[in-house]
Amino acid sequence: MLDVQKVRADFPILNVDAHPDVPLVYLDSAASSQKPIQVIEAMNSYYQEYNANVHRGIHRLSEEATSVYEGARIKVQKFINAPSHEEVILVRNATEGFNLLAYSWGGANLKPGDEVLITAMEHHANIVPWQIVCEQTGATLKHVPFTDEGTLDMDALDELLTEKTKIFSFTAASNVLGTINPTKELVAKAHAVGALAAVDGAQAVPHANVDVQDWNCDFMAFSSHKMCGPTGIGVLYGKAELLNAMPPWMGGGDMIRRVTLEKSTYNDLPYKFEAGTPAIAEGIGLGAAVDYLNALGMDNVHAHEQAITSYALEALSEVDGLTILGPKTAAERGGLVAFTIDRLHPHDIAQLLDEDGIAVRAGHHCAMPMHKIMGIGASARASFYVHTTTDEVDALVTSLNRARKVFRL
Amino acid sequence: MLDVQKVRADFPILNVDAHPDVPLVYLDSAASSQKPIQVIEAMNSYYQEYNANVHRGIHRLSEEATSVYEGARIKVQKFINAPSHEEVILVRNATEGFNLLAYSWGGANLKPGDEVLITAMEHHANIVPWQIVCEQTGATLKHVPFTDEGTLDMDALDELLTEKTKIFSFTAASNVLGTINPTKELVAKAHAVGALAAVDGAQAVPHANVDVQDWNCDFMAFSSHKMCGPTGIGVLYGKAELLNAMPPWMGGGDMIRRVTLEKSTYNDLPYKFEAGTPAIAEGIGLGAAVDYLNALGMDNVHAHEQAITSYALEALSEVDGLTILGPKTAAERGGLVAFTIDRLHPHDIAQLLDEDGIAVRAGHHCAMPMHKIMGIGASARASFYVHTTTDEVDALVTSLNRARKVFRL
Amino acid sequence: MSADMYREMILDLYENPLNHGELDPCTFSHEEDNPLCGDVVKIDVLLDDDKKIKEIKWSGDGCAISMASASLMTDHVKGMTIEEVMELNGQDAVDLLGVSNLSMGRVKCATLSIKVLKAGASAVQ
Amino acid sequence: MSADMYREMILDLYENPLNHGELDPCTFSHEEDNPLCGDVVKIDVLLDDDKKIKEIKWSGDGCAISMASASLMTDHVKGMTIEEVMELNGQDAVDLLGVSNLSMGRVKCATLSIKVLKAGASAVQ
Ligand SMILES: Cc1ncc(COP(=O)(O)O)c(C=O)c1O
Ligand SMILES: Cc1ncc(COP(=O)(O)O)c(C=O)c1O
Repeated sequence: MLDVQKVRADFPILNVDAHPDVPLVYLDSAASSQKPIQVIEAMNSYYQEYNANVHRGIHRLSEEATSVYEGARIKVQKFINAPSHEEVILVRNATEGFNLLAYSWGGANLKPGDEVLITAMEHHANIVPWQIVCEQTGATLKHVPFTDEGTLDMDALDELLTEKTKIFSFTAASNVLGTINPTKELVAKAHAVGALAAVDGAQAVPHANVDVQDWNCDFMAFSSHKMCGPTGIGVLYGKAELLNAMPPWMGGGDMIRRVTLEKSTYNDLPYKFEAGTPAIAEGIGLGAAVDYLNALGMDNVHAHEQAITSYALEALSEVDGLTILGPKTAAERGGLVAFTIDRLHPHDIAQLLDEDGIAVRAGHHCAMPMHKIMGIGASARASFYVHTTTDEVDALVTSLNRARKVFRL
Repeated sequence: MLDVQKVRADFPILNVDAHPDVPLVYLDSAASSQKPIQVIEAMNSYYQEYNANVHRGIHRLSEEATSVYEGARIKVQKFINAPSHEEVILVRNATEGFNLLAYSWGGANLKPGDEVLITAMEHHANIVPWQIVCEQTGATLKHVPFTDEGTLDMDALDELLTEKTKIFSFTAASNVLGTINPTKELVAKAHAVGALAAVDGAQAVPHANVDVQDWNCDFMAFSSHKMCGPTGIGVLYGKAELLNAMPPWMGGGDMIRRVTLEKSTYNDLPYKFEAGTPAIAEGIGLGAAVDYLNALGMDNVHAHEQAITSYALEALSEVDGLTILGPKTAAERGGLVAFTIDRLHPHDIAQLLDEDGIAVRAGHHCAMPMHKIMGIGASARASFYVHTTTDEVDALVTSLNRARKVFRL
Repeated sequence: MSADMYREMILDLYENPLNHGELDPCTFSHEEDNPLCGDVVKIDVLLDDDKKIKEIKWSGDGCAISMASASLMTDHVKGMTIEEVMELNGQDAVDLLGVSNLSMGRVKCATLSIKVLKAGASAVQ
Repeated sequence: MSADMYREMILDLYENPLNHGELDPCTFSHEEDNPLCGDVVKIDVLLDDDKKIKEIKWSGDGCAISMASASLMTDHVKGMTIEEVMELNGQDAVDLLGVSNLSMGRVKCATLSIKVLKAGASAVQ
């Protein structure tokens, strides 16, 4: 298990007050995680000791920057157990990962009559790029509904997956319902009809062991800023065979082999998809985040979140008028709980919690379709990570009860 | 004028040795600039005091992050004198800026028979995206040659600019020749035939006052990492009227107004073009870089670079067998000097200089077509910034003479 | 803070909104949402022969701030001409609420209904 | 460092390369560049009836390391079979140079010609 007090000491922000004399209770890790000092220092060390552009420099700084930056790619590769570092494309965030996939793979492979299948519990990042590319190519976008329990409707899935389906793109873990989907099984079902399988790993990779070879997914996108790493960097994993067959997307320096004014030929993987000066400090920071999570042990991270989530499900169920979205037990879900409270709008909840120093998110969490299906405009969401304590969950419950009182409920 | 010793104290890396007991002489700012402590600290303060996702959070951290991040956008707006912060689109780097422009504007507006005009002195970032979109749309890519003096061939330009030209995309300052192009005049010429004018500001914005309203350009792209700011962020400026008429490019969170599983409507500028969690720390760092440059005064920055470049042109001309690329006087050029030495390959030059702690770049500097035109495969480039001293230029010359000796020249 | 932001008047209006409902027929109707949070407000307006607001109703879904603001704003503009409406700005909406410490994000809640009204009004101007 | 990297042999080969030129006719010819720096090497090979390398010539443009490496490598493979060539790897190229402290970037210079030869050879395998 994690020694949570020791973990907390790694996060400088946990010593900061949310308001004067009101300590911070950060329950918004699913939106963006806090950063341990090890990650911050790795980036400082780049900026203060060996800052230089990468890949083309012969001098010491550039050599060192290149080797640490490319070393970070290999750390990510091992973290998700990708067969090769060539399959780790560094992008800005999960969102850019899906756009790369939709524009490059989708643009080259989709045509009228083809279907792209997503689910009704996707984040906008895994909806909008497919809408755009379907409109451009004439393919049709379909979606798998979810049940009242907040799990994917497997019967519907079996009907929707047909030989028309060219790709099934779904989230491994929902950022609202908390649902952990049976990724390996879903990938197999996609493959069984000859479709590719793309996984949204944004809420999965930070929280548990993820093994792309075990899942056998064809693509997976995720963001650094949700896994103790910096903003400005994320990953698209793809099988080399597929990535090699895809056309480049963005053009520019580093992604070319030879440029004439008439025509260019393109570089090898992963550089073919990485145009221009990369997010160097951010790549290095992501590498440090992977080191940090590895040192904690992803099994420990997962066990800690399961324990906190169990505790929170129990504690929140005692708040009058509170409805929890998604599966009822921690075993089926990741480290977050979204909820509504009768006659108390999520914004007002978040505002009143903030007065007590408690940071939660309120809104549609970039999942408008899911909220619409559930008949609500917004929800409040508390999300947990390696530094979350049961005391913080207790503080949440106390503050929710106070919010109800303010609203005369 | 700049107090260079005072400036140097702001850059922690200048205290670092390139090799044990060999001090660093960093002459590679055109590839990526060093970062003053003020910029590094601004990002640390975000990560340690108010790290949170932006735009959708109600809690204090998110409010503060949003306000500092959006404040940085306004700093950038004022720095380039853009009329509105809505016209400042934050992207990863100049390269992504040109890709956004080519894919969104180009994809929607170019058709067979149309022409895109660039110059023969462009960086790959302003070549390859246009090649890709011309291939997709059937438009034709043309280029303006440059003269033996390294300036644009204005007669050829006048012939190439016709009513077929839909956009003229050119660099304000060359990253190899050092040439400063007459941007305002070039924009006017483009407008005179009804074409739009896009400017590559990557080597201009860091080094002198740039006023997009004075230039009257329609678009301009540049990178943070070349102007004392962090990696992972850059800017596409565009006139609001044009940006509003352009279709979105990347899809995902933040760039939408309303999403259903069938269809999405899009957010207002600048968010329409900014999908997913932004590079928050990096935006904040770029804001701090703008503050830093403003405090130095861009006129002082420019004057300092002119003085150093003058000195360098003179000093380098005394090295036997050395040929300087581009204009012969500092007045016509930015703060960099690319050169070749007879019978000494640029890689070997860079390698030998590195032994003396001197960091220069060697290669084609992402400008292969230009090198081909000049009949060389590569060049070496020394580039200067606010912390460069004449002593460092002297060290360069001494080391070049040593390199020639090693090569028995 | 809550003492100010969630004071009696706002909570009262949240529970018992003013001018809530729809108008049929109406001169114009406009709906918009706050893309960042999902709050929605629709405003229906009936003008009299002098192009003054004769009747106005709102409906929608959102937080106490945006809903109270819709009540106050619709009450405030009754009898105004379209020109007068177009003169209003976000600060007026905040002033009507009488809350002094709204953060950037919540200002958008407070100003949603005035934004919707002006967008609708500009179409008939 | 230069004492090692730029020692006599390498400078001699840079000035007076071995096996420099082109072959016509040849069994195969292949050209590639190092996309990061622009070095180019073309290799022309003539095989004998036993599919052994009978003649080999190289041409191109690059730094002392890549040019010296092309000289040494082309000398080294004379008489080898295609199979034997395909067994060679980057380390062999570095060993031929005898330079112990090549950085990541410069290793690509040292291995360019072996890469070009193998790419050409794989086509006739
Ligand atoms: C003139 C010019 N344009 C564009 C770029 C591309 O910048 P980035 O790699 O940051 O996108 C550079 C930098 O190498 C440049 O010098
Ligand atoms: C499930 C899921 N997918 C995708 C994303 C998008 O991540 P980003 O905004 O970093 O691109 C998020 C984060 O908000 C998420 O929770």
